[in-house]
Amino acid sequence: PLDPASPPSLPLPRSFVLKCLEQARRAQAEAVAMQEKLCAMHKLCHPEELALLGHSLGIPWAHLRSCSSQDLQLASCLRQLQAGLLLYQGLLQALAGVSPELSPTVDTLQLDVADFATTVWQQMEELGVAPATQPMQGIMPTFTSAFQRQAGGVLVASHLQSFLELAYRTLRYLTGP
Amino acid sequence: ENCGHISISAPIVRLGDPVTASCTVSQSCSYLEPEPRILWKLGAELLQHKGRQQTQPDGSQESIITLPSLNSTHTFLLCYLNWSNSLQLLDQVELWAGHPPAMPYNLSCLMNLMSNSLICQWEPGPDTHLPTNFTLKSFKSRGDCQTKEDPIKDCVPADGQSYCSIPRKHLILYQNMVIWVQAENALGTSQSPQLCLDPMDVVKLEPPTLLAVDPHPEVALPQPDCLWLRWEPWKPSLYMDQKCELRYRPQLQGASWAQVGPLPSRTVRYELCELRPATAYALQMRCIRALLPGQWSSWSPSLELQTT
Amino acid sequence: ENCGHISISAPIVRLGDPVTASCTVSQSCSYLEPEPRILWKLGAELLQHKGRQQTQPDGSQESIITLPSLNSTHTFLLCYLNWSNSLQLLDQVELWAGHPPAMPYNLSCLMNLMSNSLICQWEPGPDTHLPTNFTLKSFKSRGDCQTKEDPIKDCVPADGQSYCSIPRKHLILYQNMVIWVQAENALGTSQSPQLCLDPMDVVKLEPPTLLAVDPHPEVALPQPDCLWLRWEPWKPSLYMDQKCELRYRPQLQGASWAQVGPLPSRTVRYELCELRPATAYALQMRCIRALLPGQWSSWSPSLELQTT
Repeated sequence: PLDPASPPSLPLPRSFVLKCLEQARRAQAEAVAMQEKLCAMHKLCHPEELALLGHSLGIPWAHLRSCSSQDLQLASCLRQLQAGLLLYQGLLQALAGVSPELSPTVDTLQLDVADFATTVWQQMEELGVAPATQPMQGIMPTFTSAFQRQAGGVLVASHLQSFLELAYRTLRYLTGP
Repeated sequence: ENCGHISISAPIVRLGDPVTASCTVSQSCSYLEPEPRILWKLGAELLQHKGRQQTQPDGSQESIITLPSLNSTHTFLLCYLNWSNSLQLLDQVELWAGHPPAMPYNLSCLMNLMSNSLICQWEPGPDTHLPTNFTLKSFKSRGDCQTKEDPIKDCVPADGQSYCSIPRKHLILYQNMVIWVQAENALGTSQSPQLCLDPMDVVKLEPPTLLAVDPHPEVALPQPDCLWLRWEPWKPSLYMDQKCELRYRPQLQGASWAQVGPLPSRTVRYELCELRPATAYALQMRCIRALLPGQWSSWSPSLELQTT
Repeated sequence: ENCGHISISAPIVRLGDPVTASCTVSQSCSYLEPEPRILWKLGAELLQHKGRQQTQPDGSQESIITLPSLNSTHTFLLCYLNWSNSLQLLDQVELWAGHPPAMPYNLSCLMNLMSNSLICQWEPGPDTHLPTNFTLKSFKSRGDCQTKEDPIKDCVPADGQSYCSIPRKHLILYQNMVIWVQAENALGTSQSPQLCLDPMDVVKLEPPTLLAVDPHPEVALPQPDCLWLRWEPWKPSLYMDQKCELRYRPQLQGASWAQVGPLPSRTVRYELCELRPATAYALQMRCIRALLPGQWSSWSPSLELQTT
C-alpha cells in the first residue's frame, strides 16, 4: 500500500490530479463497457484464456514501474503514465473496425485515453519534465482476422484497466491526506 | 506469428447438417511443448475426444473434428491448447444453421396518390434463422406482361420490413409492369409468384367527405322522413372518374345498413327520404374508379344526421 | 436577342438606403417604334415619371432610376415597355433590404454526457430581414485561453436554429477551448464575445434517483419521526466525484423546503429524522461535481414517503 504520509516533492496542482482521477475513472468505465460488449457479442469473456494469443500477436504492455509506492519518482512516473496512455491509444486505433456495434465504444475510449495523455503531457511541460518530443507509439500489432481483432480487443481492454487501476492508486496517493 | 487457425467446411449450414473443421497449430508457435494437445469447445461445451490430431509434414499439429448435426442456429466453435497449465484459446469461428428462404407469398401492391409511389407488401414465410435479404424486383412491360421491357431499380426494404415503396420516377403509369419479391440468404434464393399490374389500377382510394346541408331554405317545414347531404371526392383523386355507394342506418340497436348506388362522386345536394322521422342516422360513403379497374375505398367516417 | 436588361447598384441594401438602377433597351429589339418609352414598377406600383431616359451612342435606349429609400425588405423592380398598347415586361430584379447582423449574445454551452457532445446556444439578435448564416467557431487552447492551438471544425446549425452541437471527436476534454458565434449576411459580419471553457466544467448533470428503503428489518416499531431512503447517481456520471443536497417538505399547504447537505452521491441507506409523525413528505435531491468546476443538476422528481 502507498504511504500517504509523504507525497513527493514536485508541486502538482491539485486540479491536475483531480482531473486525472476523473479521467482515469471515466476511461476505466469505458474499458469495462468495451469488455462487456466483446463478451456479449463474441463470447470472449476470459482474458486469461488469451495470454498465448497475446504473446503470438505481440500485444505490448505498458508499465508504471516508477509509480510504485516504495520508490515513487514522479517525473518518470508521469512520463510512463503518458507513454502508456499513448501506447493504449495506438492499440485502440489498431483495433479500428473491430465491429460496427463496438466502434462507438472503442472510438470514445480512444479519444478519452488520448485526452488523458494530453492532460498529463501538458502538465509535464509546465513542470519542465517533458522530453523534447512526444514518445513514439511503437510498432502496433496487426490483426489478420476478425477473431484476432476481437480477442485483441479483450486483451487491450483488460490490460488498460489494470494500467488505469495502478495509475488511479498513484494519483490517489498524490492527492495526499 | 499466428499460433492457431481454424478452417471450416462452411460457416453457414442447414439446421441439422454436419460440420467439419480443422485447427492447425504452427510449429513456430515457439512457446509450446513439442506435441501440444488441441482441444475443442462448441459454445461453452468441451468436446471430449472428438478431434483426430496428427502432425503435419511441416511439423504443425492439426486436429480435425466433425460435428454430425449442428442443431443450434448460432454458436461458436473454439480451438484451445493447454499452455502452462491453462486452457489457451487460439481461434474461434461463428457457426450459423438455418434454412434456405421459403417462397414469399401474398404479394400485393397499392398506388399511394399522396406519396405518388407504389407500395408493395408480402409475407416473408417462416423464419430461416439466417440473415435473409428481401428485394422487390420489377420491370416495365406491355399488354398482359408477356414481354419484358426496361428493368426497374430494385426496391430494398428497410431491415426486417416486408414492404417496399417504388418511387414515382421509376414507374410508368397506365402501363403494365411485372413485380415479384426475391428472398436470398447464404443457403439459397427463392422468388414469389409474379404480379402483372398497372399502378393506376391499384390506386388506394380514400373515401369522400360527407357534409350536411340545410333543408331547402324556401321550404318552411322540411319533410320529416328526409335528410339532405352532399359529398366531395378525396382531393388527390379529383381527376379520376368515380362511382360511389351511400349506406345509412338508424342509430338503433341491431339496425342494419341500407345502401344506395351507384352515385356520382360529387353532388352539391342529395335528398334521402322514406326514413324514420325523428331518428338519428349514421351515413357512410365509399367510391371506386369508374369504367377502369380499381379498388373500393374504405367506407368514410360516419356523418350523423337527425330526421325532424 | 435580348430586348431589355436591368443593371442595379446592389440587389441587397440597408433598409432605407437608396437604390439606383438602369434599364437598357437594345436598338436591335426590332419590334419597336424608334423611341420606345421605358416604364418602371416597384412591386405592383407603377413609378410615374421616375426614370430619366436617354438614347445611347449605340442607339439603345437607357432609363436610369433612383429609389431614394428602399423600405420594403423584399420586393421586385421591373422594367416595362409600351408595345402595341400593352405594357411588356422586359426584365425584373429582386431587391432585398435589411440590416447587417447584430452581435449574437448570451452564448452558453453544456456538455451532454449521453451524446458526448458540447451543445452551445445563443441569442441571434434582432431580425435582419436577410438570409443570415450563424456559425459556431472554436479552437483548442490551453491554460486561460491566451494561446490559440488547433482550430476546430466550424459547427453550422440547422436552418433557423440558434444552437449547435460539437461532436466528441472535435473536442479535447479537460482542456480549455475558445468558442464564439459568427453571424454573416450580405451586409456584414459580427461576432459574439468569446467563451473560454473546458467542456467537462459545463457538464449537464442529471439528478440522482431517489429510492425508498424499508425501515430496519430488525426494528419492530420504526421511529414515527423518521424516513429511510437511498439514492444512486445518474449512471453516465458515475465516474464523477459528486456532492449532493437533499430537500424535503411535508405535503401540507404552504410548507417550505428544508435542506440537508452536502451528502455523498450514493448511499445504500439514509435516515432522515425529526419529522412530523404520520405525515406525507416530498423529497428531492440534486448533485454537483465535487472538487472541480461544475453546475448543479436540476432537482430530482419528488420521492413521496409517509412517516408512521
